[in-house]
Amino acid sequence: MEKHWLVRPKTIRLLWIVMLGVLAVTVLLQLGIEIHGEFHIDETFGFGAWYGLGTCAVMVIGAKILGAVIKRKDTYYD
Amino acid sequence: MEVLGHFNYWVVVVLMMIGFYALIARGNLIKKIVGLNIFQASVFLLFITLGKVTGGSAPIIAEGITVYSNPLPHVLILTAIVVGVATTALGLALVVRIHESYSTIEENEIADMDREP
Amino acid sequence: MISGLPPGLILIAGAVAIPFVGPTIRKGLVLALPVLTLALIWGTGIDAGTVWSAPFMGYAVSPVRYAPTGMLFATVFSIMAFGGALFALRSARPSEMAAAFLYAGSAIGVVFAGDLITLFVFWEIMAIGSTMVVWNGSSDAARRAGLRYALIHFFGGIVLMIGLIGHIEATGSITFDVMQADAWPRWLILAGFLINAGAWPLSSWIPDAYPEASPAGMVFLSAFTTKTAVFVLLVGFPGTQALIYVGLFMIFYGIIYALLENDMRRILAYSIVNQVGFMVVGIGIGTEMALNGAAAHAFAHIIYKGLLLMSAGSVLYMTGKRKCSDLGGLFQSMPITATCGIIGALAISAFPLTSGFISKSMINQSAADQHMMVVWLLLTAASAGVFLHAGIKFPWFVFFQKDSGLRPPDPPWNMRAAMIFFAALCLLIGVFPQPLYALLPAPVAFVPYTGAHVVGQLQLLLFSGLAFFLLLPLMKRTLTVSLDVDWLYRRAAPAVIAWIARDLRELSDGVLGGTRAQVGSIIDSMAHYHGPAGLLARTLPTGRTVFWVLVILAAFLVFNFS
Amino acid sequence: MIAQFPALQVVIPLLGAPLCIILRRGALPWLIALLVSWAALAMAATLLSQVADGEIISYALGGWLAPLGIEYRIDTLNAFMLLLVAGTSSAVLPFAYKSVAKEIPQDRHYLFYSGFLLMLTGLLGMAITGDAFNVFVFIEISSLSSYAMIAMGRDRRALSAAFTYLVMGTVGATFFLIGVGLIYAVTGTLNMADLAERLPPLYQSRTVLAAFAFISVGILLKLALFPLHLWLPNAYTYAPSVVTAFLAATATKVAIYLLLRFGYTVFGAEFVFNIVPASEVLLTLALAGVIIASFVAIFQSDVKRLLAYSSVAQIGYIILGISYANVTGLTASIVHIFNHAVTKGALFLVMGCVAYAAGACRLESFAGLGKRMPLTMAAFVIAGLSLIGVPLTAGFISKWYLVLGAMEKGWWPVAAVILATSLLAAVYVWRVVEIAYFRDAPADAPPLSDPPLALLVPTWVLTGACVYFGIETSLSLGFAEQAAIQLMGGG
Repeated sequence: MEKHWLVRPKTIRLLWIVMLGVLAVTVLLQLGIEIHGEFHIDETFGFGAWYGLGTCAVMVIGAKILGAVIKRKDTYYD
Repeated sequence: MEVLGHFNYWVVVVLMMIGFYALIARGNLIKKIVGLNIFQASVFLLFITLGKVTGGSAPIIAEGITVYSNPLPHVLILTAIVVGVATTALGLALVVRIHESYSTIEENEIADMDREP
Repeated sequence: MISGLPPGLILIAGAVAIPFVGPTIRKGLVLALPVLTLALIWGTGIDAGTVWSAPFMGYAVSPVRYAPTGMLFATVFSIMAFGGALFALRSARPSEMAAAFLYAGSAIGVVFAGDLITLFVFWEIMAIGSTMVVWNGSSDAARRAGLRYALIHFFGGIVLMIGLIGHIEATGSITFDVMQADAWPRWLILAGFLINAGAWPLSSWIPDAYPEASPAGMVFLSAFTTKTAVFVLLVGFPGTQALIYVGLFMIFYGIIYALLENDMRRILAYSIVNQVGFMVVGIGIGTEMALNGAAAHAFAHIIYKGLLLMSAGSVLYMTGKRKCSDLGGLFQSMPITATCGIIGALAISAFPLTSGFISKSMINQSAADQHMMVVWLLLTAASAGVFLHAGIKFPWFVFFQKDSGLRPPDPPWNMRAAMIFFAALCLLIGVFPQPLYALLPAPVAFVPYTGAHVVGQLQLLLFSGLAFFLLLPLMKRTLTVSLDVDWLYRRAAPAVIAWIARDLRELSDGVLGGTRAQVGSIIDSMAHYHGPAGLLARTLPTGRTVFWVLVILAAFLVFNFS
Repeated sequence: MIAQFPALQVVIPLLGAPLCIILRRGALPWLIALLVSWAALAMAATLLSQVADGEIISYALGGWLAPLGIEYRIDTLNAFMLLLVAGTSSAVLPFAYKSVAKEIPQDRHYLFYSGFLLMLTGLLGMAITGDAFNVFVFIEISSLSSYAMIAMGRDRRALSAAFTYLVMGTVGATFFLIGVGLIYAVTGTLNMADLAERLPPLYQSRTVLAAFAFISVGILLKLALFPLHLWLPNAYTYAPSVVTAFLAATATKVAIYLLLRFGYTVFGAEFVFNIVPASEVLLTLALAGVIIASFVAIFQSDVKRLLAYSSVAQIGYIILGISYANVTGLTASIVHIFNHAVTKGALFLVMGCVAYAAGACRLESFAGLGKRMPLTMAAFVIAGLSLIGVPLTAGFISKWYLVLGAMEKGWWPVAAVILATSLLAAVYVWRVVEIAYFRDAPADAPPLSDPPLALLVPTWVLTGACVYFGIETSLSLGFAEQAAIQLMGGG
């Protein structure tokens, strides 16, 4: 059976390329738009980008560490 | 002797305690009813002696008598005695029915038979 | 005359009627009544104020008070009742539909309450209605989770009632208005409200009970309880600083637990806590814009969360599976469900052009305006986290990911219609925010679509997306549950009670010299003291009873003469 | 005619009892009891409307004036209790026709209705009389007839329950009599209004203190305050359904009325709360009763017994309100007397329906009843909600005022206990609901359906009253408040 076009490896590779392109564009767009932040930190270049990437990494890793402690088999309460 | 002054109260108290003892300590239902009767009798006595005035006469107006006993407690106790008789009768009737159903009138044995399996 | 009717009563009357009418009339009824409610709300108009008062328990209660915030919430509640009823049209049993309408009607009753007594009355009915919705999940797990749910809300009701009576006793007023959390009655009221809002530590009832409801049941559940709590906090405690911290905790608690979760509906349940957290923070900030933001976010949230749960509900309804590890690849055979689910996911992540963007931005912006840098930074991080746990994780693991081999079709027409309706609303509100802004309690000067804003948000979200795919190996689905506070009352408390009971038992056995076999379970030990033949319930022989009489008499005499 | 109502209120039921025995054929005794009870209700309603503005009716029985003659003295509280007693009997008697036919042998029906009317006479008399000794007589009339009525239960355990109740009841009534004798010894009067005037100078007298102890213990035994409740669970469990419903709704309530009457009118609030530590004693016993009885109720396996223990807990609530010694607490108690009577009446009638259909009220026999007897179980759920105290039911009104009274005293831990124990009530009601709705009937269970209308209608009348008095409170709360103010004001 033919795989759905969306899940063929070729499409996925293409999607990655498109996505990286879009990411680049959003950061570069900031060159054309003046940002007025309330604080200094939010006026740094590509703030959303690095802050989003960084905090997400922290949250995922934090969850992973916490998960090591509080995860139980899903039949725990049965 | 102040303590023995109201000897009627002592009689009442002693009778009352005898009645209670029978109620608490005796498992036989008929003995319990007897205890109940003694207990009630002590209370009747209390009322009757309350109404008695030393040297007083029966409350019938007659020449030369000025001190009368108070008739009201005596009248009340007539009513209470009727009530007591009714209670005893009902209690004994219940004991008869209990004996028919359980073939015993010992409280412990009845309780054992009733215990939930 | 009709204008004086409490708007919630229409749905409650419907709830009473639903079990007694035939299926055709019922279908018409459940779709017509929410529309009728909406017509009544807007036919009367904001300027109506307090419509009437009536004596109740010696107070003058005012069950119908028209105010902008209440009307906003009542509007979205009616829309939700309509959408939920449409979604549930064919699958819900009459008892479930009736429970849902009782629930929705009492929620509308709360937002129109002009006084604390009316509020409490509807509050309790809401707890009953929602518990019945959970029970209609009709599994053994639903029954047990429903009982826990009921007990928590009963407890919340107790806290609230003590607070309310203390407040009424102290002030002599029953009006429901802005309160200061300055004395214990008000603290208790606030706590009672927060329990319903799902604030930690009493938040685990949401992921515990909601996912046990039926597919349609959870759609209803997601909308009313927590949002009425947001409403009462908005009216009663705006600007209470403690709420900022409570809200922030809820936000990150929701994200972390949702990241760890495997059950798709539990993921969405945790994300309810997370989203309500944003609203609570907004209420805590308390500026006009923050309050507007909280109200607008509640409005938007009800719709996109309803949409997400309809999408998840459709998957559950068609496949019978709810664990991410069992699902995947469904986009191929359920395109409408997948598309609508993605729209809901984008809306919850506050993607530009969706309803979440125009509401959540107001809360974030008001934190910035107040120069609360830490709060703002945390909110911004949380926005990224929302995309992570709900915006991508939910659609990815359910519709894409590996191919589970399942090929269910899209659900029946009514479910599709309900999803498309809500998806359209998410987009419409996102593109044309002005009608929603006009409903908000205070005038809105906020402009959501500025270049800087849009670009900043896009950067934030897209790079969290990148983080998701880069860190995907760390998020492999496991067949697990995560321990939450509910562990305390599901595991720890019973264990402690069993332990104490066993000790007591040993003690009594020792004292009595008995050799009764040890029976470990709590019930047995408790029954030992309280059961039909237990110490405290035994049919005592008459003698011992009389003995007690004498003890009490003696106590009385001693007391009297001393 | 209306002027004679106070006497007729008691005399008509009293005459109805022998009439039942004379006209013993067929349904006649039932009809007589029903008509008598409705007549009593009409008279009680008239009396209540006469005292509604705070007036007090004084009626000299047989034309002998107080303080020597027996006075019937009716203020708001008396009239309210009369209405409660006559109202409950009027609601349960229609239920009795079919229920009694099923539970009691045909040849004893006339005795049953005769006894029922005597019970009614006694309770009405306790509520109406203004003479301390007359109270004793009426206590015994109602008690003796209720012992006999309980013994009519189908289970043989009814007999031992009746016997226990007989012993306890007699001890209680005799204690009461001792107390009355002692205050008569120091005051020389038995008229309550008269006593109220003569007692204050004697407050420090040992005799008065002892009298108070005897009278309170006697009454507390009759009203089944923990730990003097031991006669109650068995009596309620094994008595015929109608008797349980009637007794649960009225007998203990009238005893509470007596406590109020003697506490406030005869001895006076000043004596009861300042000289004697009644407040502390009642508070302790009431709290213990509420908590322990609620726990015990949770673990019962017979639903009638479960409800009986819940009654003990509810009596604790009522006494709790009295122990506050303020108007709000007293209002709460009086309104709870009324609301609880309505609620428990409804619940025990539901038990009657279940007993009629299924033969037993054990928990297991409730399995699947939600589907098989939907109307009966719906009534149970609504009345159960009222027992828990959910808003818009009668129980909520009482709960609110109980908590409000506690708050006025600043006793907020007590308020917390009241609300926490309603959580226990939710648990024991839930146990029944769970089995009825979530557990299927065993496969071999005989088919069951809702009982006939003759049983359902009275049940639903009381169930409806649980909701009605949760919304429209001017009757229950209004009169309770007025009665409380009258009592506190010494009126």
